[in-house]
Amino acid sequence: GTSQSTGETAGEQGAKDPNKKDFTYAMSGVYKPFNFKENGELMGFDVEIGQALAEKMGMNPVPITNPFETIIQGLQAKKYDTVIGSLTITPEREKAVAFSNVYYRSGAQIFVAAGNDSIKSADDLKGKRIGVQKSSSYEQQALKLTDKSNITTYDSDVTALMDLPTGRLDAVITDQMVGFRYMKEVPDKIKDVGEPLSHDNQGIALRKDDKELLEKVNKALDEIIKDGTYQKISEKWFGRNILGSE
Amino acid sequence: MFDILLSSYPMFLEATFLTLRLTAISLIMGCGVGLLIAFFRISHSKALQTIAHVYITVIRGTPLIVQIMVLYFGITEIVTLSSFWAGAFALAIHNGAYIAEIFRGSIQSIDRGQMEAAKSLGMSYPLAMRRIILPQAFKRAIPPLGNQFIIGLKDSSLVAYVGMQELWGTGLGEAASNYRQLDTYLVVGLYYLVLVLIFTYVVNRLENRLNTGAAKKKSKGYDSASQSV
Amino acid sequence: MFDILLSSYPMFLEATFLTLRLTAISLIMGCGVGLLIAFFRISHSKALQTIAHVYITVIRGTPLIVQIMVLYFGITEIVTLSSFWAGAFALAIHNGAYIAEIFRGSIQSIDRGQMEAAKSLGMSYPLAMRRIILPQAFKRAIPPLGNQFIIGLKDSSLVAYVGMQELWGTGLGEAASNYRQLDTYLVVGLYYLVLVLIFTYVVNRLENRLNTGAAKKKSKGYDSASQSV
Amino acid sequence: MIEVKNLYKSFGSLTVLKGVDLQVGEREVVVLLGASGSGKSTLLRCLNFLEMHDQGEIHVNGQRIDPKTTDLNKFRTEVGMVFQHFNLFPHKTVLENVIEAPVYVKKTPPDRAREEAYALLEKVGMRDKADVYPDMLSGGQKQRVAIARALAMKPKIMLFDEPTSALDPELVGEVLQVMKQLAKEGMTMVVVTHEMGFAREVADRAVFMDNGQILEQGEPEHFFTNPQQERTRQFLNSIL
Amino acid sequence: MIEVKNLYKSFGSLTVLKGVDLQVGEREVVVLLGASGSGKSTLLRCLNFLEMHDQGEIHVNGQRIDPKTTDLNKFRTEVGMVFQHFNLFPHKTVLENVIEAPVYVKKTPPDRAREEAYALLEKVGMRDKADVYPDMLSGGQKQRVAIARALAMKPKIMLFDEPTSALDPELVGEVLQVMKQLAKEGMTMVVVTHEMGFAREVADRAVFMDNGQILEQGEPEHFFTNPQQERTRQFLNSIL
Ligand SMILES: Nc1ncnc2c1ncn2[C@@H]1O[C@H](COP(=O)(O)OP(=O)(O)OP(=O)(O)O)[C@@H](O)[C@H]1O
Ligand SMILES: Nc1ncnc2c1ncn2[C@@H]1O[C@H](COP(=O)(O)OP(=O)(O)OP(=O)(O)O)[C@@H](O)[C@H]1O
Ligand SMILES: [Mg+2]
Ligand SMILES: [Mg+2]
Repeated sequence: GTSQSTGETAGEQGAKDPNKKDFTYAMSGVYKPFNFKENGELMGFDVEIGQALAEKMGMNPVPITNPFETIIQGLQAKKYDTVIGSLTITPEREKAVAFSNVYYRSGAQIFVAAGNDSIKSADDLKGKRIGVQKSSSYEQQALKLTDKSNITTYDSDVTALMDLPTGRLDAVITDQMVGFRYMKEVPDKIKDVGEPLSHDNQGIALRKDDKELLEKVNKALDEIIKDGTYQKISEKWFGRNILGSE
Repeated sequence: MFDILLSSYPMFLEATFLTLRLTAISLIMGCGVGLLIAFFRISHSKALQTIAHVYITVIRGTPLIVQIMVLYFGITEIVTLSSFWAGAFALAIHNGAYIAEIFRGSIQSIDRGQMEAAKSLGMSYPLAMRRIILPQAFKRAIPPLGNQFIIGLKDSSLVAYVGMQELWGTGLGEAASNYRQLDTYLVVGLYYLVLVLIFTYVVNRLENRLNTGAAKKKSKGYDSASQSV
Repeated sequence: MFDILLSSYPMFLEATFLTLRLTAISLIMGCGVGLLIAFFRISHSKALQTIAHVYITVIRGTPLIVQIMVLYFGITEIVTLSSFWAGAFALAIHNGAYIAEIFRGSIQSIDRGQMEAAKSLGMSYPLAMRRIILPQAFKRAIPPLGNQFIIGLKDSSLVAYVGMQELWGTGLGEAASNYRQLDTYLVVGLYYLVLVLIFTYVVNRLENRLNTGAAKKKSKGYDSASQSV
Repeated sequence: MIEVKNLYKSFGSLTVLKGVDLQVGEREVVVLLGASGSGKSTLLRCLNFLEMHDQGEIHVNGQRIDPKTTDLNKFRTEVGMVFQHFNLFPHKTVLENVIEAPVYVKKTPPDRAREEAYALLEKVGMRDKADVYPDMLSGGQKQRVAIARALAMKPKIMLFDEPTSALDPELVGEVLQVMKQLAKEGMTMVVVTHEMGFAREVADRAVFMDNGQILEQGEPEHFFTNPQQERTRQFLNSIL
Repeated sequence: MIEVKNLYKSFGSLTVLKGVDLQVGEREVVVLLGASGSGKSTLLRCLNFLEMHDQGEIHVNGQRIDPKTTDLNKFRTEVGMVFQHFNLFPHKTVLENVIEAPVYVKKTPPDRAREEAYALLEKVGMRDKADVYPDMLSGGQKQRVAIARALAMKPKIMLFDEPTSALDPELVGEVLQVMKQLAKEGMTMVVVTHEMGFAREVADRAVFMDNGQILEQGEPEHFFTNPQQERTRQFLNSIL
């Protein structure tokens, strides 16, 4: 690893062991409940998965936030060594980075304002204004449903969801877990519509030439799934296991 | 870099027009806001002066990106706007504070004898303002206004963060899909640079044209580049 | 809004210190860059003049956010930097161009008789610069420099987009988890406003202190607020 | 025609006019003298309400002018003023300067205003410069245009505040010439000036102000040769 | 001491010096006269290489000064210059102005420099203002400090460029007094001035420049009363 984390980019996660190498992993930090900040502390599913992996590999976990739209660029620029940031594995991205084994599976879901009764399924989205996280896989999905000029991109899926009740958007496509969490915390603002558009595999991204670390990560991932650590983390954040299967 | 410049120019040209439209509209509105606030500041009403003062202090005391986000979400609580108009209003309100100070400065730089002469001829305050003071003040405002317009053009890039696909928004999206951010950003920078240079040229021409009408005021007369200090 | 102000102040205070550290470091470096470029511009070497001219034109002709992104990713190709230092360098290079123009202006505003007197006493150009011209120029640069520092403070918010968790970065993250962006952004804006007001006060004090040493130059003497135009 | 009674005016803590009484009759030419700071300009500016007096009364044609009840803009059309620094409108040609107020204040049809303006410019000897901008004129020419501009409103009274003191000496004459002509035609005039020749030849009365009050006044001939007050004598010695 | 041979100097297309020849002997006081724009300042500034001449030669103490091979900074310590607008350093006190160059150029120990500075200030009558900033001084006082500052480098030649022409008339005397004293002590001086009294009393020679050339020179007594050239006569008439 070459990142010289200064601690500016991530909340200090406990005391560091100076004898261990750093395991730096990036996320947007604006993707509740997968990764987000509360009172300055970075937390969420992705953060804890990273911690568990680091422990298995005998390394120091160093979570880092980076805007989602440049998260792959940051990886390539060696600002950090991995992305554990709910990156959907897509053929496009596989050209740029290497992915670990799937670390969770989830669905892309359409959300609309609570009072909106005109949109009932993906077929109703033609010509409608859709909001998505900039450069996410959902942006690609939205492009298939409406034309480019009707798509608004945001820094955070959460910001997009919050722009639904304003009437600026007709729909938002994002991870179902992200939307459900919002619905739970802020009732009666938005609702989900129809079946998930897709079931996506999420992976941990690494630089392509970083084969050694990829192997270690895959091995550690296997281990935490087998020894129940994964199960515990998933239960904590979602009340169920989101690893799923193909 | 050159391949991006060549291959994706239709997209960037379209984004350039959006940037220009956004800039133009927000600056026109900004001039309206600026003029109003400038009048508030030089009015005799303490209340209006205070409004203007607070407005200018708050706008000049906070980052534009914060203003854009606040206005984008704040305006919506009152009236629903498309992201184009929300962005345009945010930029107008921002630029308005700076333009207000430019107008105030240029109005106050007009010799007070002008207002007195107008009044002594029986002109009312609004008439004297309109016919005598403002035409002179506007001319004086052109250089700083041109400068503010350039700043406004560059600052319009920040509405990319409320979802506008103008130049910078397009650049961000493009870089995220071609994974060649450095080259892409350089191309976007080049587009802005060309716009700014063109605009600078136009403003300079305008200034010169306006100056030839009246007698030219010569500056101190050294060539600054060859000065020996 | 007030609950956010009250509940999360430790986090925002920490972020404020990061913003201040970032601003301070980038402005100190920016002053170094600015001084160097200012010397280039007034040098007799055509090459150095051209370098300075291109530098200033490019920086002033492109949006800061583009510069930050280019430098953040561009610098990395040469040397790997933490996001703090990448952001600080980007801001330093940006502010340097503006500070260069401030320094150049203030150096050139010093009467050329000063340099001639120094030379006639046998002082070399560098010695005369250091002992005679620069001390006077620095004093004159303080008001515009103070203004640029305020701009630099506000502009530092943009490094949030290269992942810095300073004031604005913290605000963005917080808003995405408490689902109350308007209030959160307003709180962040308030922090910036307070910083700017404090800084403005300090600069004004400094200016006054420096002015009492020498004879005070009086301005035209009307109270601008009570002017009747 | 003008009657000023017990006029007071302060700027902040500085009292500039301290109970001024002055009458100016119809067709009378009054010259106002006094040291710098004695309040001459302030008095003149109070006469057309560019400054508002604090106490006292100003009557014009027997009618009291009260800023609260009078339309001052209308009143000012009847009082022309000529300033030391001309105050021509630099963004308008000589002709436009002259027709501006008739057209936009009095709503005179532009054609008629232009005709009258040409006649006035003829009178002050500036007919051939009608389409030139003020920047291209000498000080004396500017001041003559300023006089024409004031006359274009057909005022009943003309106020002059040191109309020649910003001029190069060789240009003073041409302006005084125009003013003499005006006096001869019977205009009521109040003139602040230190041009003794003009005062002697043209004025009906000289008024000496000192420290915000009128100290002495009289016929010019008498006033200049035999002032009553020591202060007046000092002042006249200093400027002659 | 100084020998100028066939000096040429142009600014762009304007040729200001057109072949000037001039000798100044040791302990000689030369007064340079001429209309505005005739090139007096330029000649003076060429003498200490604040301007570089285009053609010709300048010899000092028999040695040719070539900008390319001479250390000009060192050379300038031997030639003091006093300017029309004083050019004191406003951010330094009177004393600091005087010791600046000795300490930073000649590396004189500060204590000794200060001692010498006090003596010089005593000589120009400014000892009691040593700790005051230039802003607080009158023009005459400033110029006397400027002379002390130049003398502090112990120059062999002093150049004065209209040292009294920016002064109020009543302050001219005190500066001329200091210059006379200097001449009496045997300083070699080249002085551009229109003060005829000074020229008559102090100068060994008067040199008249016209249009970039030296037209005439001679002993002051003879020069002023009986100039040879028509042009010189005209000029003398205009300033006397
Ligand atoms: N607008 C103003 N605010 C404050 N003080 C003023 C104002 N106008 C005039 N004064 C002061 O009032 C005093 C009288 O001024 P005024 O101009 O009437 O004198 P004056 O007799 O016309 O002198 P001068 O011959 O110099 O024109 C002066 O001390 C002046 O500084
Ligand atoms: N640095 C310069 N660049 C261009 N022209 C110059 C420069 N310095 C002097 N000149 C011109 O050279 C001519 C001679 O100037 P100089 O100052 O030597 O005249 P002078 O005899 O000293 O006149 P004065 O009595 O007005 O000081 C003038 O026309 C002047 O405008
Ligand atoms: Mg006056
Ligand atoms: Mg000269």
